[in-house]
Amino acid sequence: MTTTDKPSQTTELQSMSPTEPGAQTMTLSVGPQHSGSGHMRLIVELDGDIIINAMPDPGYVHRGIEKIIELRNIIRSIPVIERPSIIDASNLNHAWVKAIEELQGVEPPARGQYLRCLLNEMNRIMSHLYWLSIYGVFLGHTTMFMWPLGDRELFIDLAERLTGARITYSYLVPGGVRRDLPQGFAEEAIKRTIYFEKRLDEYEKIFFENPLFTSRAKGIGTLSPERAIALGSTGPTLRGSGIDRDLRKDEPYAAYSELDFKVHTRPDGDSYSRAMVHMDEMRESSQLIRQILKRLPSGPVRRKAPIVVPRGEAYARVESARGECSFYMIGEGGDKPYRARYITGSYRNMAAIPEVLKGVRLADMPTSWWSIDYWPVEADR
Amino acid sequence: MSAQKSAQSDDPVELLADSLNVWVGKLSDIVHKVIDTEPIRNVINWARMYSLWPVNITTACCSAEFGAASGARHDLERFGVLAYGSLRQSDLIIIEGTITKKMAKRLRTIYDQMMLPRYVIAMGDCAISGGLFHDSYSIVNGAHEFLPVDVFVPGCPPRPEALEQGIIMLQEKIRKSKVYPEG
Amino acid sequence: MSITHEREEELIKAIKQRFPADVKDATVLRQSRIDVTVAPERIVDIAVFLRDKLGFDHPSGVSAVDYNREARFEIVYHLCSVQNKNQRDIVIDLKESVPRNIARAPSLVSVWPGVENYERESLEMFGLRFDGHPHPEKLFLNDNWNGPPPLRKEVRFPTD
Amino acid sequence: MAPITGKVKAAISSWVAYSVGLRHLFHKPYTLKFPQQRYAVEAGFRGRHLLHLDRCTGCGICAWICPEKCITIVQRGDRWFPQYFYGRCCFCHFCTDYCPEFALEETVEYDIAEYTRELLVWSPERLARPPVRKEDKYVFSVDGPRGASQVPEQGH
Repeated sequence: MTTTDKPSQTTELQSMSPTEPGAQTMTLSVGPQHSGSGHMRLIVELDGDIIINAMPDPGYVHRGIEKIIELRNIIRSIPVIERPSIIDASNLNHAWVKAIEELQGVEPPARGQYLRCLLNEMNRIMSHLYWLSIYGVFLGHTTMFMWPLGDRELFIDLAERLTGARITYSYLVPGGVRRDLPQGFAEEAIKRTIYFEKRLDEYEKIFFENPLFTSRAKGIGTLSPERAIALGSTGPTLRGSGIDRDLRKDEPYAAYSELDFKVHTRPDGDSYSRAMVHMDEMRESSQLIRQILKRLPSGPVRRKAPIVVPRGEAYARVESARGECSFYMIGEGGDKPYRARYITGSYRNMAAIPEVLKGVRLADMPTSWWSIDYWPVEADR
Repeated sequence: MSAQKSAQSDDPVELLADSLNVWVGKLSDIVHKVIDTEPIRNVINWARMYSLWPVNITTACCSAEFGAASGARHDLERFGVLAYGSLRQSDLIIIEGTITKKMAKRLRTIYDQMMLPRYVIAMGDCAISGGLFHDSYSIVNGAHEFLPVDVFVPGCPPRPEALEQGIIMLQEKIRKSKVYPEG
Repeated sequence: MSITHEREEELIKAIKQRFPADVKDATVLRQSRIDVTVAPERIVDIAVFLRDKLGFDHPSGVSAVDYNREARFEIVYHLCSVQNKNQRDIVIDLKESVPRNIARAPSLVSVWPGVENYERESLEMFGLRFDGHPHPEKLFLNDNWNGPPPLRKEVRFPTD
Repeated sequence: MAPITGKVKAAISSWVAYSVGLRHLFHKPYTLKFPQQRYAVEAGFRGRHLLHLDRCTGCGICAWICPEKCITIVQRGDRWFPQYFYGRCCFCHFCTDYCPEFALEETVEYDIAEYTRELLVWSPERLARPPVRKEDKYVFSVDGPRGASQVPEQGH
C-alpha cells in the first residue's frame, strides 16, 4: 500500500485511475459522539476502506488535574487522583501515595501493604472486565457486554464492603489504608474468585473462541515488539507484543515481592494477543486475591503520616490495569507538591494507536484500537 | 406580512387562502388543546416515559457507572433506556460527568440536533457544579450553564441505583408534563 | 543503612566517561533512581548514547517543571530499560534546563518516537518549543483554553 | 483441505458459543428490579452524611479537608454547623474521618436526586434527619448450582 499524499490538483486526479491505490483518500473523523469512540475523536485517513493514517484527537476530558493537585493538599488531592480512571481507582491512588511515602520515608505496616495489593488486584479485574464489556459493544456482541458488567458487580460488592464505595474508594492514604478487612470478607471473596474463574472459561467459549471475534482480531492491528518499546507502550499492550514487562515483578512494590504470580505474554502483537493477555491477567489476579487473603498478616493497617511533602524529588510508579502509572513529584516542604507530573498507562499507549490502526480496515477499527485498552479519561487527565 | 397584504388585496383567491390560513392556525391550536386533554395526553406521555433513548455520548468518567447501570445487574432497558447512536431518534442526554469546554460545544450541537421533546439528566457532581474540578481551567461548572437540565443526580459517581432513581424521577416529570413543551 | 548503589554508580560513571564536559550533575537519588543533568546542546547525543550503549530504550514520560523563581524551565525525560533485564527497575531522569525567556530545546522524537505526545503537551502547558518536532501543535487544549500556557506558575486561577 | 477444517472448527466453536448462551437461559435471574428490590448496602457504605447536632462544635475541620469545598459553615443561633451542597460532594468522607468530635457519620442513603440544584443544598437540620429505612433488601450469592443470582438478605 502506498501512502501518497492527497492530490491537490484536479488534473492530477483525472490522470490517475480511481482504482489505483492512493488515488482518492478521504478523511473521516470518528467521535466524540460515536459508539465506537468513547470520549475522544479519531481522525482517520482512508484509502477505500483501509486506514492509511490515524490521528487521535484527545482532550475532550482534559480537566487540568496537574494544576489542581498543585493547589490542594495531598489528602484533598486523593479523590482527584482517582478520577482519571475510576474503574481502576486504587492503582492510580497507589502511585500517588507511593510517591508521597518515598519522599516522607514512611513505610506502611505489612497488613496495610497486603490490603493495598488486594484492592489493586480486585481493581485490575474490574477494569479488565469493563474493558471486555465495551469490547463486546464494539463487536456487536450483546452477551459479552452484559456478562462482564454483571460479574464485575461481584467484585464491586466486595470492594464496597472493604472500602465503603463502589468504585471511587479513596482507600489508600499516605501511611496505609483507611479501613481494616470486614468480618466474613475473606470467605466470600474466595468463593467469588473461584466462581469467577469458572465464568472466565465460559467467556472463552462464548467470545474468545467464537469465529465472530477471532476472524476480526487475529492478525489484525499488529504492533511489533520493537515499535512497542520505542513508542513507550506499557501494560497489556506491551505484553501482548511478547515482552514480559510488569512492574510488579521488575520493581516489586507493596507486598508483591512476597506473592507468587506469573507475567503473561502473547507473542503475536495483534488484537487477539492483547485481548488474551487481559484474560490471562484476570485469571492471575483472581488467584492472587486468594493468595493475599491466605497470607494476610495481622497488625495495624495504618501508620501516622503527616500531611506534608518534604523537599526533594520522587519518581514513583505502579503497574495499573492499563500499564505503568507514574508520578514525578517535587516537594517543597509544604502540604502541597510543587509539581506533580502524572503519567498514566493510557496516555503512554496513545502513541501506539496510529501504529496499530495503520493498514486496518475501517470496520475493524473499533476492535483494533480498543484492544489497546485506551481509556480516554485516563489519557487526558 | 401576509396580513398587510390581504388588507390591500381584493383577490378572492388570496382572501380565501388567508382566511383558510387563519382557520388552519386556529385548527392546529384546537388540535393541540384536544391532544393535551386528559386521556390522550396520558397515552402520549406514557409512550414517551418508557422509550427514553439516551444519546450515545460519554462526557467523562461517570460513563463507567452508566455502563454498570446498563449492564446485567441493573439493566436500564427495563425503563426503556437504551443508548442509541442516532440523534434524531434520541430523547435524552445523560451527561455523564465533567464537561470540558471542548466537549461543551459538541454537547450543545448534539442537543440542538435532537428532536423535541428532549430531556437532560445531569449525572454526577461535575455535571451539576463542576465537582472536584470546579477550579480547573478547562471545564464548565455544570451543565445548567448551557442546557436546561431536568433532573440532577448527585454522587461522584452516583450509584447505578441513584441513576435509576433519577430516570424514574424524569418519568414522573414527563407524566405530569404537557404534550407540547414551550419553546 | 548502607545500601550500595553499584549498578547506579556504574551507569553514572559510564555517562560521565563518555561526556565529561556536558554532564553537569549526576547523582543517585535513591535506589534505582538516577538524576542526570545535561546541557541542552548535547542532549541528543547523550540520548542516543543512553539508548544504544546503555540500553535505555523505553521512554516513560517527559515532565516539564517551571522554576519561575530561578527563571528557568526544567525538562525531564524519564527513561527506563526493557530489553536489558538487569536494569529494568532503573529510571534515569535526564534533565535539561532552558531559560524562561528563550524556552527552546531540541526534540528527542528522533531518538525515542514515544516522546512525541509528551513534548506536544509540554508545548501547550508551558509554551516550550521543541526544535525538530514533527507535529508542533497543541494536543489537549486546542479548543478549551485560549489563555497563556496554564501550567506555568504565574498563571493563577480563582481557587478556594 | 485446510479451508474445510477451518470451517468445521469455526462451526464447532460457534455451536459451543451458542450452547453456552442457551444454557444460561435456565439460570436464575441476575437483574435486580430496582425500585421494588434493593441491594442490601453494607453498613460502612459512604452515602450521605448524618450530622449529630449535639456533638458538632462547628470547628470547620470538615470544611478544611473537603476536597471540593462543598461544605459551608452556617450559623444557627449561637452555634455553627456544616451545610453540605450535594451537587459537589464526592462522598469521600474524609470529613467523617477527620471530625475530632465524631459528629459526622456515613449513612447508606444514596438516592438523593432532585429536580433543581437548590434542593441539593442540605442544611444542618436536614443532615441531622436519620435516613429513611428501605425494605426489600437483596444480596448476591454465588453459592447456587446455576451461577450467581440475587437472593433475599437473611439476617446479615
